Amino acid sequence: MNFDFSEEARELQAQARRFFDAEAGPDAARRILNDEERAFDTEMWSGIVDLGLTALRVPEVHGGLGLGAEEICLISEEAGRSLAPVPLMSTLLFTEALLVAGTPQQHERWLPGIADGSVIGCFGWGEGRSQLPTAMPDTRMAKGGLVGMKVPVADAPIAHVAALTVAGDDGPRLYLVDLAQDAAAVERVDVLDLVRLHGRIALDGARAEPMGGTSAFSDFLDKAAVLTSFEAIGTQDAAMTMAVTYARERVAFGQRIGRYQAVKHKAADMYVKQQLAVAHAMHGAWAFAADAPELRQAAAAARTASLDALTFTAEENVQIHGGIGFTWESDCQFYYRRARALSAGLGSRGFWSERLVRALEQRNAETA
Amino acid sequence: MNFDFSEEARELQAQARRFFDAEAGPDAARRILNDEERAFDTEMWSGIVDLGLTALRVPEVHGGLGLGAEEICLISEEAGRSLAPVPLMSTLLFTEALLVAGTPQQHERWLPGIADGSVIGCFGWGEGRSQLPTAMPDTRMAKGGLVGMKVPVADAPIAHVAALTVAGDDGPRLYLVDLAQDAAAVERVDVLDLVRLHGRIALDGARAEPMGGTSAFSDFLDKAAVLTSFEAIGTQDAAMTMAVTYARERVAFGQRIGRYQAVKHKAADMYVKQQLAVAHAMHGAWAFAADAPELRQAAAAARTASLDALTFTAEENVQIHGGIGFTWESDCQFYYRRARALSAGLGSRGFWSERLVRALEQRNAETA
Amino acid sequence: MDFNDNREEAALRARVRAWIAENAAEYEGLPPAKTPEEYVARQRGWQKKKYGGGYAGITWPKKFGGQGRAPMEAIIFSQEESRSAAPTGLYDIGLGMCIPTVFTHGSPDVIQRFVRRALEGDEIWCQLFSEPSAGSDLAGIRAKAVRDGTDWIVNGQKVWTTNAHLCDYGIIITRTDAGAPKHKGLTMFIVDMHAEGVECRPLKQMSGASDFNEVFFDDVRIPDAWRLGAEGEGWQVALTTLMNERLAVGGKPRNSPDWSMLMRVAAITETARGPAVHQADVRERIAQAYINDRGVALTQQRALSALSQGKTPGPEQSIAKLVVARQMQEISRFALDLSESAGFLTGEDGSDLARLQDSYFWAAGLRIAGGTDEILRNIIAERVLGLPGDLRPPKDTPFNEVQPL
Amino acid sequence: MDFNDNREEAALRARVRAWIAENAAEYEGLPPAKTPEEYVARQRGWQKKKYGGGYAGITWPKKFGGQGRAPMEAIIFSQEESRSAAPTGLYDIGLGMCIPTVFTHGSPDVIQRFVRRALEGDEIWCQLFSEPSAGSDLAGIRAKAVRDGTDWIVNGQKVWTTNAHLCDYGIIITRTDAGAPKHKGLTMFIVDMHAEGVECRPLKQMSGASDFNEVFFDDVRIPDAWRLGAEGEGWQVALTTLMNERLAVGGKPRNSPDWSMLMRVAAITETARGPAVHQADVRERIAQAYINDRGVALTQQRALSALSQGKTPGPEQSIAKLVVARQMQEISRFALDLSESAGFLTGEDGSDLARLQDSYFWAAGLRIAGGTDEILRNIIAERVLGLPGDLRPPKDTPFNEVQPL
Repeated sequence: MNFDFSEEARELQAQARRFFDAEAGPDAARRILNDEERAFDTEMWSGIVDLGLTALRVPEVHGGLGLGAEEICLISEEAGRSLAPVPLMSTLLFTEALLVAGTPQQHERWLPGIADGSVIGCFGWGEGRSQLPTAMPDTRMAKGGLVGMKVPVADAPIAHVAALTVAGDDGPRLYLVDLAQDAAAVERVDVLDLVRLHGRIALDGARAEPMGGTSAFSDFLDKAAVLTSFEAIGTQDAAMTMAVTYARERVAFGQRIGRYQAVKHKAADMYVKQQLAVAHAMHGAWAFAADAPELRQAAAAARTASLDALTFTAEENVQIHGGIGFTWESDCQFYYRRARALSAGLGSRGFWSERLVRALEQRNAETA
Repeated sequence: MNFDFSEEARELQAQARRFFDAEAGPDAARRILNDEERAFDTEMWSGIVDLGLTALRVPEVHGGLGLGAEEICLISEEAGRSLAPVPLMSTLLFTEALLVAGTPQQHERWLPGIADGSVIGCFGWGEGRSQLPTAMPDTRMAKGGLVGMKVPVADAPIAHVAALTVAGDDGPRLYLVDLAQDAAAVERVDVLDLVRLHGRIALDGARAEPMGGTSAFSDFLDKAAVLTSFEAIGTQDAAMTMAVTYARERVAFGQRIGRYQAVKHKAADMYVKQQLAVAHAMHGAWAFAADAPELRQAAAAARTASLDALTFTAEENVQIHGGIGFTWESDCQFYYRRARALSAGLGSRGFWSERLVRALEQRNAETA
Repeated sequence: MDFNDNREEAALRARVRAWIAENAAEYEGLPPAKTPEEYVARQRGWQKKKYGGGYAGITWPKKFGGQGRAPMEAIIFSQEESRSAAPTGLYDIGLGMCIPTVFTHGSPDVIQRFVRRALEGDEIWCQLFSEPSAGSDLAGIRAKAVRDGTDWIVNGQKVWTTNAHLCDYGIIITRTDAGAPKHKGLTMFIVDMHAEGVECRPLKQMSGASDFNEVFFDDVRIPDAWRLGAEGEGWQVALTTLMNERLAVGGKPRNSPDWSMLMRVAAITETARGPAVHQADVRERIAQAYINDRGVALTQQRALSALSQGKTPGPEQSIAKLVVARQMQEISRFALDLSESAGFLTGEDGSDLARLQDSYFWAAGLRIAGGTDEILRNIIAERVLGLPGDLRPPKDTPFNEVQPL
Repeated sequence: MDFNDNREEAALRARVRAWIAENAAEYEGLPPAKTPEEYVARQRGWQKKKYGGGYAGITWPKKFGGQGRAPMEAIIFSQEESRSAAPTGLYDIGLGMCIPTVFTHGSPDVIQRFVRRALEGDEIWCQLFSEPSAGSDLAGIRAKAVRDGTDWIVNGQKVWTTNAHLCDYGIIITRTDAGAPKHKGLTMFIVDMHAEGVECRPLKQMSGASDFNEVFFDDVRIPDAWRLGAEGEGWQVALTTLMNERLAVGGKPRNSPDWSMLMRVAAITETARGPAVHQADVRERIAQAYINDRGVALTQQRALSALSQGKTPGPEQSIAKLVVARQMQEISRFALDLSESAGFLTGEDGSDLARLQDSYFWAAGLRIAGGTDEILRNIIAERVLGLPGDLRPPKDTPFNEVQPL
């Protein structure tokens, strides 16, 4: 048995990490924060494309590297760790939607651009009200095209194409929408995360092509959950490292605060939650790669555990920093806010823990 | 305003506490523990009766002291603190059932005996399956009498009379059952609490008299919740004191373990939970005494908060004691087990927190 | 037990209510102040009315211009005041913490000079204690004061100063002897906030709002006559101020989300299993929120009752901020999660969601301000339950020789 | 990534499985042993078979009678063994912890005398470390050994000794120099459990069961030749033993309640809002339990994978007991609460409720045994995350002059 990533995947991760360590991180995030336009970092994006990160999953026939799930999971972790202000995760999710549910024509049309970095994709399901990813969307086919509104959609203002949920017969299904059309108007919206760009897509009879049915959407959702779990773990690890580093240095009452059990045990709890999340995320990566029937439950567990770890760590990182952690100048805010973004991006922990229990019931019923 | 108990009630409490400090506590509990028969402490019971604790709530016309809710709440707290192996709480609950829902004839028949200590009462609602206090009981009128089974009933093996829940038209209602009849057979049952005696009452056409309807039962339940909240707070306070005392004395790694924040903060959390419980229990005592419409919500909040405080404290008391706390010889077990008894005695925290939210919804609807 | 006023309390409340109704009428329906000047003018106007009406310094000794009355009277006044449109807040720190320190530790001249003007509202005060490296460990002060003839020269930085930019005077704790042990080398002064070398900068919080200041001191001169307490006794003086802070720290910030707000949000939210308000986990959170919110409020009633009976409140009070701050963060996050991606969109000021978002940020600060969760647990365990203190390095090492362990 | 055996692993597993099927057949369907003798006889019989079959001491060096093979082989054997009816457990502590200490620190004669007999199952071993005042702080040992010619005389008390009454030998840590600093005055010995002056008493747990012993030593003689490591080096020797304990401490006790048991109980339980298994709070607990249980199991898979690749597992393992013990207590209490008063009735052995009740007690002990929750958090924070240790009193004070702070 070998419940670990391959050496090759780890090497790729290390490469990506070196790049992000040099180019991204809180300082790069702060540049975006201080930029009213929140323009994304095109130079960093070029670097990412040059590294081949957008081409990873694209089949070789379409100009990509044709790699599997393992690599893309580890790249997601690094994207999360780095807070990289680029549309990498959105493009990766769009790519997976294409791979899970796209037609050969759609592959032909979009994958080469993804591989060479000229196409930025995004994925949207929310419609501005409290709503679950699997609830029937208001967005539907009418007027010979899509009508409705998708908000918030990460990176929509800079994306060329979107995978959006639309009302199907028995639940949401995905449609592909080329954003270069007037009937799909995109504008920026304000969200709690001040680094990652978000937008509203107003659909007024927009041309759109179906991508699979409701069950394909559900498969995509599980794979997206695995990827965003790794992303969350990366972000969590960065926040934990920040907290631990500070606890090793900051002095109060004559001793480093990391000596106090209140601080130390908080840090230990961060680690415990992280390790549970990592174990489930790796299980998810395996199920993703192996197309195993456990994918549903593994993905839901990974997403629940990783949101738990990230939320706890982002909150207690501020607490360990004390007053300074609560200031605008501190980097704590990036993690505090990103934790909200990751929760909002694909359904909160409540949605996923319920999905987990349903999957467990399903498996129980099958084995009974 | 005066959100505190009266001086007189506090004096009565102090009296009871002096008595219990001298006569009850873990050592007395251990005597019962070591007694296969689990016979209750008749000498202690005489002392309690002499102090007038069973007569407190009995109207003067029936030979009692005719005191209000405040006193009985504080006596419940002391009963809880002392772990007193006597049927005091059962008799107090039976007395309240009589006062809430009994007929003048029933008062006449039973209250004088309660006041002079010759009558021990009990209250039973469980039927040996997972079931809520307000669920429709299986026990019902048939064969010209009650048919069914009540278990576990605290102090049933030594009680003379019981208030039992029986199926009414729209929910449970109370019936009074004289236990001196063959059709109401009582036998001892084993439960997690090894100090407080419990029994099974098998009803096979037992003579029984109704005591009020379903709404009277519901009122009784609220008042019982207030009393058992004080009982739980007393037990919790004793367990917290045990934990704190040990943490002040036990040495590990060259210092008293109370210096470690992990121990210290656990103790602080015990205190915080206690204080929340005390505040709600006092609110319950006030609503009880004033017959205020807030009784439902105050009682439910008191019960939920006091079970939270007690459960946490009983568990973490063992933890603070370490290995020794996990032995039979340690007094920790009395609190660990009693916490289960108090939860089982009148519905667990889940039942009461749901009841609390229903009461809040009700109040919202009324004020809307 | 009785939640209602007794006869005297009721009479006082009626009197106070009538007075407030008459005097605060002009503030009703006013839009928020547009400029700092307008804000100060309103607050000052109201303070002057209170002074005129005999409602300023209600519990202060008469010799300092107060009314020398019982705490309960102050409480009743403040309860009624908070139900009115009267503009309050700007004087809370000055009159609640600074001036009591001044009249406890200041010279007769200083008392004469400052106390009444503060009470009349003519001069506004702030407290200059916290520093970047002196937060929980407040005695770690580094701002330096060096004697120069009959003056002292102050250099250093303070943070988390409320309203510093609107204030006329402050009390500042400084280190005057770095060779003395940490707690022994401190001295407290009054400082003129308009003096040369004082610079206030807004301190931006992670939420983006600026509710506090940083204050920089660059060769600021303070006459020795403005010293509060003896040289080197600053720590004891600060304890007076902080004792007053503990009494002043209230419960839940006004308008922060409570159980009923969660119930309201849950009523309009769908989950995979139907309306959120019907879900047991949501109901459990509502119950928990009620127990915390209402439990703290009832605990405060216990303290008020003790005051009303002429007793000193017990240590119950110390749980309030600990419970409230944590609860605020939990409930805000939970409700935002329930609202799914809608709870992530910002910009709708005044909506429930916007309040929850504000609270989620504010709570993170409240868990730290005025004693972190961890410091409060230490205080409860040590002062209320009698557990021993954390093991600490020796206290008698000179401050400038302390080697952090 | 691959959860399946690789080719060699699969071949080994097939071989092992066949061997076990043949050799453990006689134990299938046996009722529990009626006497301690019968219990020991069964365990000994199985250990002898393993020895004969070349499956005892799989990873031990050949020179000590072991097989000198890779950890993965031992793991595969033990996985298959645990799926069979083979009677195991009695030798775990002796072969897992004591004998590795003996062959690391014992003299050639001692190794010669003890190791092979233990491996063959002829002699059963226990570990005598914990004392009433040396639990988390294991170096606080007070059991005394005093030199008497070529012997040592031991007096004192040990607790939490598993199976002491069935054992032939034990390793015991004693204080041989009370004038040395705490960690310096300790010495480790082998002790004959049948020697005069050794008394084992069952130690009753709060559940009422007795799974451990107290062992009293009254002038017990031990030859100096049975010393393990140098005089005063007992602490270093104990660390060897404990390192082996950390590897041995597994995950969840077999049969302890997990998410599927909670699901089963919830399916037959009614709440005020319908079947418990439909309630969001119950489902939340099921999810949490799955995340903890399965998360720990997957974490162990990570460690096994590392072993299988010939790497040393990382520190991930250290989270297992912390998560498992807590989870057991929570889930047991939650399920008992769900069952309302039925969960309070005892006496129905073997039912789900009886298992939950057992677990509720057992978990309270598991949170303490082999490192309390608090000690484990310290270990994780200090050894994994690199945070500094708790501030402690000086380590060099002679043990008999230590004044507790």
